[in-house]
Order: sequence, then C-alpha cells, then structure tokens
Amino acid sequence: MSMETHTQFPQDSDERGGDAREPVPVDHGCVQLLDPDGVRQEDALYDLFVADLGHTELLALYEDMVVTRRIDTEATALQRQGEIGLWPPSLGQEAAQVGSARVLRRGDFVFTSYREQAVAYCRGVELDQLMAMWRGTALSGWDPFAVGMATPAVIIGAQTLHATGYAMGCQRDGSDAVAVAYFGDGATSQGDVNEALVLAASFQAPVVFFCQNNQYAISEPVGLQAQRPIADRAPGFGVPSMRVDGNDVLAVTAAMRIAVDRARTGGGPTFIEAVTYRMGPHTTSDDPTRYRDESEVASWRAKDPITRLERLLESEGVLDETARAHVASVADAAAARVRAGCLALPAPDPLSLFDEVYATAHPGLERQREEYRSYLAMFEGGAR
Amino acid sequence: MSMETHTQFPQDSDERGGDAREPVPVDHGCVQLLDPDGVRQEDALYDLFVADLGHTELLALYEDMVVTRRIDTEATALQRQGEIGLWPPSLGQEAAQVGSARVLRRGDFVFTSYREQAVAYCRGVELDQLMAMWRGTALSGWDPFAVGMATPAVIIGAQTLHATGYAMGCQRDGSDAVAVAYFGDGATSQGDVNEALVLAASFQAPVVFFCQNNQYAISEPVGLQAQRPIADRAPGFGVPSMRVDGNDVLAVTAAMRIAVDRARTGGGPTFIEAVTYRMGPHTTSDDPTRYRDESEVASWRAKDPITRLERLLESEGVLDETARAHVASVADAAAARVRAGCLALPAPDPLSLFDEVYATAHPGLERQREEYRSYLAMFEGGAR
Amino acid sequence: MTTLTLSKAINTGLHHALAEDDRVLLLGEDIGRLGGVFRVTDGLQAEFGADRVVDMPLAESAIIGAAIGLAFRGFRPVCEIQFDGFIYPGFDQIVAQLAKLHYRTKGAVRMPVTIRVPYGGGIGAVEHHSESPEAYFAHTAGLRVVTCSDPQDAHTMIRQAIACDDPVLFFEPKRRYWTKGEVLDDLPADPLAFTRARTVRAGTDATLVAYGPLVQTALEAAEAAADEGVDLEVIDLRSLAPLDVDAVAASVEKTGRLVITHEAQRSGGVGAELAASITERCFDLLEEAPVRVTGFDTPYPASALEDHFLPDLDRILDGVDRALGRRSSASAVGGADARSTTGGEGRR
Amino acid sequence: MTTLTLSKAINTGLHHALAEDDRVLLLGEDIGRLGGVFRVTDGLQAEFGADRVVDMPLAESAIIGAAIGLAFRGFRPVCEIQFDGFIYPGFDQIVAQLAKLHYRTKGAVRMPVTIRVPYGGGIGAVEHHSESPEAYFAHTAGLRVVTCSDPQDAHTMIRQAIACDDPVLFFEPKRRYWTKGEVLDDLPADPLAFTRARTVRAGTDATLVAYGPLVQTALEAAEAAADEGVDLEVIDLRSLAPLDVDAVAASVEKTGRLVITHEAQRSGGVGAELAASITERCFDLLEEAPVRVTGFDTPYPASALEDHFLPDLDRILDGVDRALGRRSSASAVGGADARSTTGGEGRR
Ligand SMILES: Cc1ncc(C[n+]2csc(CCOP(=O)(O)OP(=O)(O)O)c2C)c(N)n1
Ligand SMILES: Cc1ncc(C[n+]2csc(CCOP(=O)(O)OP(=O)(O)O)c2C)c(N)n1
Ligand SMILES: [Mg+2]
Ligand SMILES: [Mg+2]
Repeated sequence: MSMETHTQFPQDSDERGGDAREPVPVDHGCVQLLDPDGVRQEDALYDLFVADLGHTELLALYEDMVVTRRIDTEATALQRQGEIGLWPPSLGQEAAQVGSARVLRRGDFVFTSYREQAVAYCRGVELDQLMAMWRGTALSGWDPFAVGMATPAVIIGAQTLHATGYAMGCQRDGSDAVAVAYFGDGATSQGDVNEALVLAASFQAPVVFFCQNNQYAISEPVGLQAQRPIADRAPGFGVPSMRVDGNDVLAVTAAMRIAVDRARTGGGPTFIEAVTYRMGPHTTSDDPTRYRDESEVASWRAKDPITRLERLLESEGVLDETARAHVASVADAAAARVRAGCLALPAPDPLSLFDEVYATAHPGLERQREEYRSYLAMFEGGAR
Repeated sequence: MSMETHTQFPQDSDERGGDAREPVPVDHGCVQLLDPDGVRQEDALYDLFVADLGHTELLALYEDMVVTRRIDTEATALQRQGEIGLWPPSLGQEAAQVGSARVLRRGDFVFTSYREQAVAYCRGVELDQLMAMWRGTALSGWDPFAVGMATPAVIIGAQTLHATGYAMGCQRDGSDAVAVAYFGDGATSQGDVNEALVLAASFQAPVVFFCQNNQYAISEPVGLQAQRPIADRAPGFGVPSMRVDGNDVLAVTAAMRIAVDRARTGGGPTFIEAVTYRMGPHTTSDDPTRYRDESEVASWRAKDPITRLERLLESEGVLDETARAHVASVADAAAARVRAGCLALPAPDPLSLFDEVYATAHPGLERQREEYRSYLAMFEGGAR
Repeated sequence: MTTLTLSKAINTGLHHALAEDDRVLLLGEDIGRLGGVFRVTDGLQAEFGADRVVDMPLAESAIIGAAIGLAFRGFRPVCEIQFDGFIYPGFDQIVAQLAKLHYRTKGAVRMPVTIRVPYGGGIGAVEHHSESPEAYFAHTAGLRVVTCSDPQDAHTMIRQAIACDDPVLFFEPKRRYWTKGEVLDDLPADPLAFTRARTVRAGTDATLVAYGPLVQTALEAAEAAADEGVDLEVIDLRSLAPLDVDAVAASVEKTGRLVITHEAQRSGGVGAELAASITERCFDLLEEAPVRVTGFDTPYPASALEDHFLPDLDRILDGVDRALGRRSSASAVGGADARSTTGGEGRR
Repeated sequence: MTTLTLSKAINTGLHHALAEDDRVLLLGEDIGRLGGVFRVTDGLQAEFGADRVVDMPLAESAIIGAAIGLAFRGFRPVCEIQFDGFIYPGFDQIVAQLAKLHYRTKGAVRMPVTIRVPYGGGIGAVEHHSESPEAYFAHTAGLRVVTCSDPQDAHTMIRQAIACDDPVLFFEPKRRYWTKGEVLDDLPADPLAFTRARTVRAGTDATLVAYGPLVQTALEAAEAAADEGVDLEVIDLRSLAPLDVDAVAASVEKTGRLVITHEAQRSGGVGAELAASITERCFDLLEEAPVRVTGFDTPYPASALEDHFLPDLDRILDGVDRALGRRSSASAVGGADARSTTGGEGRR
C-alpha cells in the first residue's frame, strides 16, 4: 500500500519556520549602538551594558583598534618583503576582536583560530611571539598560560570543543573564569562547532561562542554555509544568541559583557554573531578579486569600525591632537616591535626538532635524535 | 583597560530564546491526530494530509504495525535462543517507522540506522535478508538497489550525509525521487548530522530527516543530547521542521507526506521529529533496568501506537474477526519466515572472506587469498 | 592480592586513579548509570559523582575535544570510546590536536589524556565492533599506544597511563574482559613500566611477539609447540608506540627467528613496523625473514567468518613453521617466499 | 603532446574526466570560482557549471559523506581536500563508510569516489599544511592509495583513478605542482596501469624506492651517486595500496639492496610495510637490511626546521651508503645496526 499523496500543501503552515530561499540581509536583526557615521543609536537593553564607558575607555578601545590595524599592516608588509611566509589579515575586524577581548579578565581563557591577531594583542601576547608562527620559527609563539589564550587552531572549528571542555573544567573548579571560542562563519559548517553547542548546552558550560561572520570562508560566501542568520542556529541547541554589528565596538562590547556575565554567574553558554567583513584577502596568498567585486569591498569600507569610532570621538571633542599623537606613537612602537621582533626571532636549533614531542621519555625518538645528531656531525666543517 | 562589567543584566532580554534550564515536556508542541485512546484529534493543517485515508488504508497500516511487531518478537526470541547474536528491537516505534516508510515510492531511497526493521519491511526487504546481519552470516543482508534502502549504518549519524548526497544526485538527475535519513535522538549530537543539515539547506536537497526521538541513546536520556525539542534545531539551519507524536501513525503519515511532497516538488529538505519511546532494551544485550524505571515504561505503554489504532478501527467497526484473523495470519507467516529464513541462512564460504573488498583486481589480496587457500588445504581431511 | 576479571581490574584501576587524584575525570557514552556497555566503569559514578564520571553527548569528537580543553585546565581526563570502530569521528581531535599540542606549544601545554578503547574481534559482533585500529595511532607522533593482556597488567597499566603526562591510547582486549587473574595493587617504581615489553614465556627456538588479545593465544601456541619440541619465547609488547625494539631484539639475538601476530590488517600494521625495525637491528642474526600472522587485508568480516580472519593457534603455529624454515602453508604458494620448502616436516 | 605543470596536468585530466562522463562531479572547498587554492580546478566550474564543480560547505565529513551518497546514485564524485592536514575530520566517512561499502553489501554498491589530497612538505607552510597521511589509508582495507610524481603521471593517473570503480585516495605532491613536463593525452590500455610501480631509472647496485614528491629527489640522488660510481635503480611506487611488491622484488633480486624514502613519519609508514614485504619475499637475496630514509617520528615541524625533517639528497645518499654497507651516519650510533662499519669509505 502506498501512503503517498499529491495533496497540495498550504503555503502558510504552522510549521517551524526556515524558508531557506529568501536571502538574509546582512544586517538582519543586528544590534547597532554606533552607526557608520559615528552616531550613537539607542537600544534600551544593550545601552545598559556600555553606559559606564566614558571617554577614557572609548579612547582606549580606539587605541587598540588603531594599533592592531597597524600591526596588521606591518605584518602584511613583512610578508610582501619575504620575511614571513603568510599572514591572515584581521583588517576590518578590529571592533569585533578588540571589543570582545577587552571584556575578559586575565583569568579567562580564549581559544581562537588563526585570524585573531587583535585578540592576541589584547590578551598580552608579545608581538615577536605573535610573529613566530608566521615566520615559521615555531609552530606557535607563546605560552598559553602566560596570557590566557591558547595558540591558534588551524583546523577549522576544533578549538570550540577545547573551549567548551575548558569551561567544564572551570565549573568543576568552582571558578568564575570563562572560556571563549573565536571562530568564523565558515567554521559553523564543521561538525565540531555544532558538537560544541550541544556539549555546552548539555552542561551549561561557561563558554562564549564568538563567531566573526566576515562574510567569507576564503572564496565561499557565507550564504553557502548558512541559510539563516548564523545567530539563529544556537537557540535550537539551547544556547541563547545575539547578532550584533561587528564593526560597532560598542555593540560588540555590550553583547560580550552580557554573555560573559552570564557565563560567570552560572547562566551557561551564549552565542554571539558579530557581523563584520574581511577587508583584506583571506591570507596574503589569496587573490580576492577572483571571487568578489570591488564595489562590495567599497560598501564595507564605508562601515569601517575605526572610522566610526573616530567620528564619535571627534564629535565629542575627545580626539584632539595630543590624543591622536599618542595613539600614533603607540601604533608606531607596536609596528616597530613587530618588525624588529620578527626579524630577531632566533632560528631554532636543528635538534630541537625532536624536543617536546613527548613529556616523558621516548626511546625510539631518542634514537632518531642520536642518529640525526651523528648524521649532522658528518658534515661538520663540510658540505651542508 | 578592562571592559569587564558587573552590571546586572535583565531577565527578559530581546535576545533570541533558548533558556536551557526549563525542562522540555515530552509532548511539547507535538502534532497529534490520534490520541492514546484511539480518538481522532482535529488539526486543520495536518488533517488535510490524511483525509484520503479510508478504512482499507488504515487497516493496511495496522497490519504493517502488527506484523513488524511480530517480526520483532520473533527475532528477539531467536536471539534468546542463541540463533542470532544481537537484535535491536523496534518495539514501540512501529507507528513512526511504518507511518513514514509507507509514504515513500519505490524510486525513493532510504538511509537508516540499525533499528529500522519496520522500515526495512515496508521497503520490501526479504525477512531472511533482514536477519543475515544479526545472525552474522553477512555484514548486511540485501541489495540496496533492489529495495531502495541502503543497508544499516552502525556508525551513528553517518547515513544522514549519504542521504543528503543522494538527494543532491536526484536534483542533478532532474528526478523527483526523494532521499530519507532515519536516525535517533542520540544521533543529533554527532557532527555528521549537523553537517547534513547545513548541506541540505545549502543545496535545498530533496531529503527528509526523520528523527525517531525514542527518549534514549542506550542509557542516556534525550535531555543529555538536546536542551530544546529536537525539532527546534533544524530551522536555525534553514530546514523547516515538524514535531509529531511518533506513536500516532496518522500524524506521522501527515508530516511525512508534507515533507516528501515538499522535497519532490523542489521545496527542499524537511526535518521531522517523531516523539516515541523505545519500549524494549537498546538491544538484546542491554539491561534497561539499570537506567530507567518501570513506571516510565508503563506510562509509555499506555501510549502504544498499535493499541490506539486498534481502538480507532474498533470504534469504527472495521476490525472484525475476519480482519483480525487476516492480520494474525500475515503476522504468523512473517514470523515463520523470519525463523525459517534465519535458520536457513547459508554459512558463508571461508574464502568469500576475500571477495568484493575491491571491485577491481588487487594482487596483494589475491596473494593472501591464495596463501589462505593453501593453508586451509593443509587441513583437508585433518584437524580443523 | 585478589582474583579479578580483566574488566574488573581496569575498574579498580580507574577507582584508584579517581580516588588518588581529584583531577582525574572519566568521560564517555553510557559510562555513568549504566557503567559502560562492558561495565568497566560500573559503580564509579555512584561513588565519585556525575561531575567526575561524566556521561557525554553521543559525539566522539566532542568527547576528545572536551578532554583536551579539560587538560588545558589541568585535569587528567580518561575518555572511553564505546567500541573500536567508533573512534574515527574523534580522529581529527586525536591526531591533529591531542597528539600535537605539547609539541605545538614547545612543551607549555601537557595533554595527560587517556583514551580507553575496547578493541579486537572474536566476540561474534556486528560491523564496527571488532576492529583493531591501533596502527593508525602508532603511526601518529605525539601519542603513546599501549594494550594489556591480563588482569594484572590491565590494572597497573591503566593507572600508569592515567598518571603519564602524555596522551595515551589504551586498547583493551574486549574478548579477554572476562579472563581472570591475580591482581596486586602496588605500582612498579618505574612510571613507564607500562611501556616496556614483557617476556611472558622464555624460550630459545624462535621469538613469538603478540599483544592484547593474542598474547593468550600465543601462549597456547607455545604450549602446543613445546609438545612438538619447539621452544618459543613469547613476548607481550604492551606498548605499540613506542615499540620496545630493544626487548624484541634481545630475544631475536638469542633465537634468530621472529613471528609477530596481531588481529589488525597486515598491510601497514604494527607487525610491519616491528619486522622492519628488527630486520634493521638484527639483520645478520636472523635465520629467516620475520613472519607476520595477522588479520587479512579485508575489512573485518561478518562474524560467521571471523574465525578465518583472526589469527588462531594453528595459524600462529603455521607462522612458526615458516620462521623455522619448516614446511608451512607458504611452501605451497608460488613466488620468492616459497623458497623455504626444505625445512622439517610439518606437524600435520 | 604539450608541456604542462603538474598542477595543470591534473587540471586537464579533470577536464577530460568531466567531458567524457557526465556522472563525474567535483566537490570541494573553494574549487569553483577560485579554482582551488592551488588552482588545480581552475576554469572547470566556468566550463561545466556549478552543478558539476561544486563548492561545498566547509566540512570535510560532509564532502566525503555526500560523495558516498552521490555514488549510491550512480555518480563518480571527485573530492578535493584542501590540504593534507584537513582530511582527518572526514576520516570516519573514509575508513568506516567509503572503504567498506562495497564489502558490506557483497559488491552490490560501488564506490567510484576519488579523493584528491595535495600533500607533503617543503613549501614553508604553517602547521597542518605539510603532512603525509598516506599510511593511514594504506592500512585501510577497501581503499586504493596512489600518488603521482610528474605531469604525465599526474594526468594519466587522475583519469584512471576517476575511472576506477574503487575508492581512490589520490595524493598530489604539492611542492611539485609547478614542475613542468611533457604530457600525452592517450590513456594506457590497462585501466590499472596507475597502480603499477614504474622504474624511472635502471641501475644495478641498489634499489631506491620513492613516491610522490621524493621521486625527483631520488633521481637527483641517483645522479649524484652515479658520479661516485654507484648505479642506483630508482622506482616510483605510484601505488601505496596495494604496493607493487612484485616490481620492487624484481629489482631487489637484481641489486640485493633496498632503500625506501618517504616524507611521512617513519614508524608505521609505507616504508615499514615495503621493507617487511620485501624482506619476506627476498630474504635470501638481500645483502643488507632494507634502509628507510623518512621523516622523523615527530609532528611535522615549524617550517624553519622542515629541511631537517624532510629526506633530501644527502640523507638519501647516506641511506644508500648504509644499504651498501659503507660508512654512514648509522655507523656512529651504537647498537646492533652499527654493525656495518666495515663498508667502503663514505663520500664525505
Ligand atoms: C578542517 C579544515 N578544513 C579546511 C581548512 C582550510 N581553510 C583555512 S581557513 C578556511 C576558511 C575559514 O573561514 P571562516 O571560518 O569564515 O574564517 P575566516 O578565514 O573568514 O576568518 C579554510 C577553508 C582548514 N584550515 N581546516
Ligand atoms: C559513532 C558511534 N558512537 C557510538 C556508537 C554506539 N552506539 C550504538 S547505538 C547508540 C545509541 C544511539 O542512540 P539513538 O541515536 O537515540 O538511536 P536509538 O538506539 O535510540 O535508536 C550508541 C551510543 C555507535 N554505534 N556509533
Ligand atoms: Mg569567514
Ligand atoms: Mg534514541
């Protein structure tokens, strides 16, 4: 018997929504406190969370954004000059990264992908250490425990599970520390990211999922990964979410404070989608002209996160010559540290190849080290 | 500078929902057309999709459910008697499986897990072939192309991607065939299942995700996997969903028809959560008394999918002695086929171990086969 | 000293680990109320609470990934993978994260994560429940891979694995879970004792190397060989990465002959590495090429065929014959390895 | 006959496959408009449309899983994994599904799925971009694993791989993508030609086996050795599963000496299997133990160290010295393998 039917079903059903075919506008349901012209937008809820930010705090955020952009420019130059192999610019994502990272305490712990250079800066990563991975003198540059930030995860999405596990550890320690997972729009397609949402919801882990939707995963537009605003995905897992203008440092700060406070006080995980744009190439190896138009880039240039804060500060008369000069000098110093630190990174000792594969003794590897030591010895004063 | 704050955030925010801590009632938002007492419940939308089901059709569904339960009982007995190694009962899930499977056409293709014995029956799998996997005479029993059903996927969730890929193939063929993925509540935690939702939404693939939420993944209650009704998850991916009483064969039929019609007519994927209960153990190896109370089982026994259809048919005067006798004889015959077919399954030839690992020539394996052939030859007339 | 099944010996080992170090956590599917599908964690959640014996969502990548995060936070997670064949969804987290994090961070991060995996065949199970995936992990730098073969080792080794600061894949021979044996509580002084091979039978004529479920089979084979006057030395590898090549080489120096047996597929299995390593180390001392008696290069078959897939006493003895240059099944097969047809008469 | 880079030779191979069989589809990340990060699929979406050259969501398991479903429907999907190190999230779908489906269904289902993987090091990349994961797949029954080393083979082999009814892991030596060579269009008559080893240089003194990126290095080493009067036979394996043991054995029968080189970690690498197989087949003919010159048992290191990790001309020649029983680096290390110190003078 066949139960098949050809009854026409009604267009408007009481089913749970999700018509994938209507394109989602980029700013759909986005919280914005500061518009591209630098004008403050009111929001009854979110304003509460930035009400205490005075000129000093705003200037500090401005400084961080300018400095991290300057670091980005310098690193890109270093790559063009052949001093580093690769660089994934954070250009355009400064508000998302600085605004969120600055909400955290020293004791919190951050797990990122490879593009979170501004987050690293805010966590206190030394600038030479930041460069080590890209210069290839080390797989990663810093001690995660010194700064409360794991070294970058290159495998897309893997770090979201680490953050959730870390958060489960915080719960068990009775600590109010919070874990944060940074990842991109593309990452949301990976199984791991979705498993992390399940896990975080199940254990109400104090973790913040911070997704920078920069519209692209290399050449793939976000529309290939998500048919709904990304923030819409989390509630179905039992993780409340927010969608904010990721180029608006105030909105990002407010959302992050809501999420972090919730996690700290036992309220469980939160998902934040920061809608932003990757102004530069995916990495210095990428040629974005193959997949996007200059007009699109231009439309986002008008929404630049630094410009709008600059306009606000200007309109409030805060950004005088002294302030500008100070920020410029901090940025110059950072750029100089990036360059000098990068160039001064020591070449690793050949036999360090065998170090720290294991924390405990490993005869097989010791043997290989000795073999290689004696191999190298053959060349002493010789050809190699 | 720290952007940390201790501002108390309001209880009622405009954030997207998802408070994970309020427990979800099992029947939250569930579509029901036939209540446990066999009384028809009205539903303006879903009724449309079962309006054409007359007594003949209902009796046929009833027969399928009774027969598949009987198959299940017989197989369980065979396991107790040591004739098969393992059996995962579908007991209690007959409405979900029969109701959904009977909506499909021959040309549709079904990808299931290991518990879909009633689905297999409806697809036309021979009963001896159904038993082969559990008797261990073969890894799986049937030719998928003969019945439009892949052999069971034991790795939880893997088959949901196969179904989605198959559906992408249907699109490319310009066919109106539909793919269906069956999986459990536990499976929804696996990365693969979530990736399948992403994929299906991205390509608007003609696939139906049919989740039997039978409340348990072995010993783990669904609350460990999902903090919201499972059906709530799909819309965030851009996949519309329905939540139906999975013990109500009418509701299941209606929902499946909606989903299948949509897929067939280019409307893309749909997710159905059929809320049901695993009345038996996870498998014959399982001891459910370790993790659930008899009272819980009893409460579900009162919602038995067969009983309620029986009551409806009785109240409509359809289930007379002849009808009952007919159904009983079909069930008896099926049970006899299960038993006889199972016991008659031929022991595989030892050297078939090496068959069909590859579709093309493989010298290494040929060599191993020859070695083993000569090894066995040593025993001819001998010890082994 | 108590008599315990291998499964209970692991259970008591886990109990010790949980009791001695409150940073030890167990993570897995169905390990709590149910006590695991093999009951290896039976009673532990009741005693140590659901925060330390944690039923996890059904997602292996999440189990390993969470363990990594917990290790970042200073915990020593012990993950249970329900069956060998279900480890692959967690493969990326194991080989690309867990194995590499210590190296990636130049030693700043330690990953004392133990992954328990019931493995191997011979229990008449359906697909994916009888696999021997150890070679994948043995090929992965940064991991330790060990397996036990009797209750005492099971108990000691799981405790040492958990105490080890490196990630350890701990393979449990599931068909030996019900093997009984005496178990002592005290740990060896050497914290890496669990990584050293052990001579379970001394002998002079050939070295027979096994691990996990086949150690018992190897011992039975050695008894059968002894009846025919062949004196086998049997070594239980215990550690598959690193291999204790020194121990095997020392034995082969004595015997000149090597047979290696494992259930896993032959190509690229642990036997290949051991054969290659021993050939490198003992080439001049070897009387015959090392012999591998292993699962075939097919997927693990339906249970009706598993006795043909799995090395058993007879196939091991056939391999011993080959290593001794005696008549064996290989004699009948053409090609270069048929060369040793001149050996003594086969036993059959 | 045209001169093409290896990358372009694959591109034209894919073009042929797409043009000749409309069931062929390409699936991958960034393979459409971008043409892949290595431009191997450049222009193909523009020509064959987005339905046949499909940009997939960022999820490797989904890419392989969808390919399996498409194969069920009669397609021949060709998946691109962007870099070697990103294959692991798809590992379960490859080893537990793709590899087993033909066997699981007693041949009813065929899985003509090709998985293209740019692999290997030497390009100064960050972590996960330089790996050689071939041994994981070579150990997996049901898969074929092949790799090419020059433009002609790249072109021919990708076409034959796609035409093959078995799942094929097709490893592309990414640091050789820009190597140029003559490419002929016609396919060999034997559809399994792509699985047979190829002697790329005839010689008499020792057999040097390489594959993928190291074939060129091996040839350079052979030239250098020739300058010193050592005549090496160089074999390009092409197929890593199954191994063409016959071809290597035939060479070793002639030379009595074997050196195997690969970038992957040594333990449990393809070299272990080949060494073990050749020792089994040619024990009496081997003058020395087979020598492996491979990556070390560390994770792939930071790029500043990769020249030390990767076998190069000098390390291969050192291995050749060892295989010839001449003075080599091994001479200096203690232990049993120091035994061959009596050989001729080293070249340095
Ligand atoms: C598992 C895995 N697959 C593929 C890649 C290659 N890859 C590197 S970055 C990238 C795009 C990531 O996009 P998104 O998550 O949006 O982050 P974004 O680069 O935009 O910051 C891809 C595909 C990878 N690193 N890991
Ligand atoms: C990847 C994987 N992990 C673990 C298992 C072991 N296992 C078999 S069934 C099962 C529970 C599945 O629960 P659910 O998806 O709800 O399906 P149900 O058994 O209830 O039908 C588990 C954990 C498996 N088969 N595959
Ligand atoms: Mg992005
Ligand atoms: Mg279930």
